[in-house]
Amino acid sequence: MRGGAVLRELLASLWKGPATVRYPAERVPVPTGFRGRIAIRDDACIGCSKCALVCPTECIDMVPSEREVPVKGRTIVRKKKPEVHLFACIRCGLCEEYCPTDPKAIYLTEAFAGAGPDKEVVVR
Amino acid sequence: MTRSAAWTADRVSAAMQGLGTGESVAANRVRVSVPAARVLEALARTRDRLRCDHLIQIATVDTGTTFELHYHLTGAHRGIVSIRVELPRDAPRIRSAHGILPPAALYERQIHDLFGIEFEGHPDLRRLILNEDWPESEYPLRKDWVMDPGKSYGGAAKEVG
Amino acid sequence: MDPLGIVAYGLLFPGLVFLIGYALFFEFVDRKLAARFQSRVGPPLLQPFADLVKLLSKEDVDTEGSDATAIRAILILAFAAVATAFLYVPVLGPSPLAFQGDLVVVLYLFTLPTILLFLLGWLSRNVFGTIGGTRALTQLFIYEVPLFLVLLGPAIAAQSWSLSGIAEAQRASGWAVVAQPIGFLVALIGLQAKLERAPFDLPEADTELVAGPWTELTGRKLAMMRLTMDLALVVGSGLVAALFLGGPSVPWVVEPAWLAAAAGFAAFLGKTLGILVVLATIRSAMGRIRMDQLDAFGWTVLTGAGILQIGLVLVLGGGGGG
Amino acid sequence: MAEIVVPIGPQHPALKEPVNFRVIADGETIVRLELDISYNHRGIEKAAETRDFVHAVPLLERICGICSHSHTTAFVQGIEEAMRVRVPPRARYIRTAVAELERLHSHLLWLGVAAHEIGFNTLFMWTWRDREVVQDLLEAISGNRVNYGVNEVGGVRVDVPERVVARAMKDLSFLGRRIERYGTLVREEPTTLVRFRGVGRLTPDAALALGTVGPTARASGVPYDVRKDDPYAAYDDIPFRVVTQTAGDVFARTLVRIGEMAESVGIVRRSLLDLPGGPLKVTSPRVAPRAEILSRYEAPRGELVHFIRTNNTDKVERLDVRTPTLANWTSVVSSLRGHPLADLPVVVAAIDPCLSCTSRIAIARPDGTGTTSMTWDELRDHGKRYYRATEGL
Repeated sequence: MRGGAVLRELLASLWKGPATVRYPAERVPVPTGFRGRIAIRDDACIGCSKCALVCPTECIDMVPSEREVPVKGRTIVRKKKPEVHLFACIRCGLCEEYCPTDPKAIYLTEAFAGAGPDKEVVVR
Repeated sequence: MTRSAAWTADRVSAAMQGLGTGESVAANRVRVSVPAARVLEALARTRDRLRCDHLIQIATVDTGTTFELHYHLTGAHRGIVSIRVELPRDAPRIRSAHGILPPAALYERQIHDLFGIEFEGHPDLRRLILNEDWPESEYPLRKDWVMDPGKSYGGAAKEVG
Repeated sequence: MDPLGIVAYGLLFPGLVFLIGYALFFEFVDRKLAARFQSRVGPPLLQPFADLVKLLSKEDVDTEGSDATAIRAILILAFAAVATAFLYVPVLGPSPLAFQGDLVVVLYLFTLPTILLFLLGWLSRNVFGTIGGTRALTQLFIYEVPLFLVLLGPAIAAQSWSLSGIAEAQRASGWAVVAQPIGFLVALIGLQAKLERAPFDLPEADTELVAGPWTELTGRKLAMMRLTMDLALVVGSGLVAALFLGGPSVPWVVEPAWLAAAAGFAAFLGKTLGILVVLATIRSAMGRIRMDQLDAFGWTVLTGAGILQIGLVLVLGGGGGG
Repeated sequence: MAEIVVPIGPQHPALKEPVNFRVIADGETIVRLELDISYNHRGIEKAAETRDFVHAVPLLERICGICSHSHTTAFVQGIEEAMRVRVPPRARYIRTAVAELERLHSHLLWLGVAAHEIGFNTLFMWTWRDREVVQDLLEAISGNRVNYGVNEVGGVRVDVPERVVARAMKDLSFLGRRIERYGTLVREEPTTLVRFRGVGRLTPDAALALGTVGPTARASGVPYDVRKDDPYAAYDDIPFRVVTQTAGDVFARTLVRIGEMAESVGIVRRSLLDLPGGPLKVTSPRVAPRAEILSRYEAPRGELVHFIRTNNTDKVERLDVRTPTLANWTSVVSSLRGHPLADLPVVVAAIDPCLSCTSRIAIARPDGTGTTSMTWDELRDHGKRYYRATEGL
């Protein structure tokens, strides 16, 4: 019958049941390497402001912040640290890529949900 | 279909006798600079003698002193011919190529809107890209164009606060 | 039946209240089935009721310059037509209001909403409404002939013009669908076209005409029209069930009267839901055809099959049945 | 019926993107069509001139949501050509894999939208359900479903480890089966056949004359495909077939796109299995020498062109982007003449317009007396006279 394929497909979909992921009850498994919400490791940051320079949307501001941090075996006193306007961040990951520290002082977590009421939220 | 090795500068120069000489600018691309007044002739020759039936793009460059129009064409031979034309910055004018290459009408409308280059013989050079209330004779893609704070450029007013 | 009983029959049980409830349930089954065919979850049971209530509470906008009173009158008329048609559809057993010729009344009342939909589109002074309305009318002319032709088949076979009578006759002569399979198929397709469901949803083709005649309907008006269309779905499947599947009758004899009525009612529910499942499957399996294609399909295939079926009935049936 | 003007769009249930048609219809048949598309012109070309190459890539990625990888690949390949930078083979293979995955989900999206245009919403739901598999795979590879951020000048930023390749193979075989099923579905389903076949027909020379590109042109038998004509990334090393049809109608374009999807599955599988070792990128100079590059790319909708002019700085002097949909608009407007209104969404959807890629307008006016074929100029002059008369320009 000409419409056979359609009918078979209809019944298959009926049999398999809905493909909907009923968020938030069910969650889509987030793959590793997913570029989610940004986070800052204050103790690792050496204040070089590379992240602020590379950010395409310029949503990273360097704010004054004195702190002793280890750099190649020595400890130095850094002068500033990054602050990110969360809702201007497009999660491109360039800041993490250009950050010279290890472990990374600024990195994207795998936090999937990103909505929030306050547009001016700043991540420190 | 490897890259068309046969596509050499002198084949193009032969076809463009008296208009300009072909110079190879990439593995499969030859550029010919022709006087603006004879651009239609150059395009017609490209289409007929060099069998280019597909207009890839009309690129526009504002070099600060002049406007450059680059007509890129290709055909079944997979080679690319770029016809380069220079226009003076004050009243830039050129014949519209829509007669030879119909899609040119579309690209010319965009160039007219953003660069202010006049295309003589174009049937319908009405506003194309910019919003209806964009001030007349302001061409944003020109290097020397600066946003005049006094004027409104249409669209939603800047979000307050 | 004493007058009080008639009123109760009309208003309460197999009448208005039951009809509206059953229509909403029909809409639920239709949407849920279509959803599950499309790997979607689909609405909860009470969603159609919730939609109705929500629409009733929404603002009722009258388009400027349109004849608001006429539009309201049309809506009420359409709703009333379909509701009255249901009175003659046998639900428990033969309908107490049945009379010779109620089949013609049901068919007439059943056609009214489509013509009113055209008027609705025309009066709404909206370009989409006008085009949608004219499409509804053109579509009406196309499927009306084959549909009525085919619906008369069982009537001829059963030698009766009463819907309940025809249903009863099939108790003895067996379901008309056995003798008239083509008629049954054409009836289903015609019903799908009458209710403007895919592949025949041309009047309110959302991809071009926004919502056709429905475009300007809001709030209570939209609620009323949607409910009317749901009622029409119930009445339509009840009609086809009565004519081709023997209506509310069960093949074997059931002794006590009340049990017979209950069995009849169960049969009515089963058959109408069966028809609904078929209609919902068609709706999910098809795209929308164009007006000229509907024209071609309608006049050649549908009408041809209808005439063939009637010819067969006249020749084979030979006034037998009964 | 007098000629009536049916406004369709810019906000319209059929077209998910801001395009406005002023359709002048005589009863049901379309007499004339005026199309206005420039509703979301964002001045990306102007903005690109003020950004260095690192910042330009995220900007260009957002020209279009469905073909974001196309724009960044075309751009970085142009800059790499200007800087004479040799991108390592592993990067070229990953770029090809992501490019074909993008074509896959773009065509699946299109198949669903085309089905929706004719009211066949079930196919829309099925195709978009299966498209999630491609999106999730892209998310696993690049970390994001839409703006993959795979490209940068000199190579790629993401690697495809062994476990992702294994997962990809599983997904690809599932997708292969699904695409094959859609092939039969489209050929068998009566209403799709009836609504697609013979609609919006475009002859080969009309396709060429009107400058159509991509599947729209290939469905009319014009075998142009930048992946073969001007190979980039790893298309030289990976065998694949350019899918063409001859009928040139919406149905032929459907078959071309389904065929291309099958080819894409093959290319992605090949490019991931033969993924060469080695670095992901080379450090490239900050500044690009004075150069003029015409970077071409076969986007899902057709030939995408980035004309890049660099002038010994870290920014482009000029970036002129010609998107595939711009090239296809001319053919839509002229092939819609004489069609019933119901076909407008289908024919428009058939070129798979990507409005965010383009913002252009085209006007075509037949003189309405019969369907004599008018030369392009007559058609335009008629329009000008009529336009001036009615709009009192």
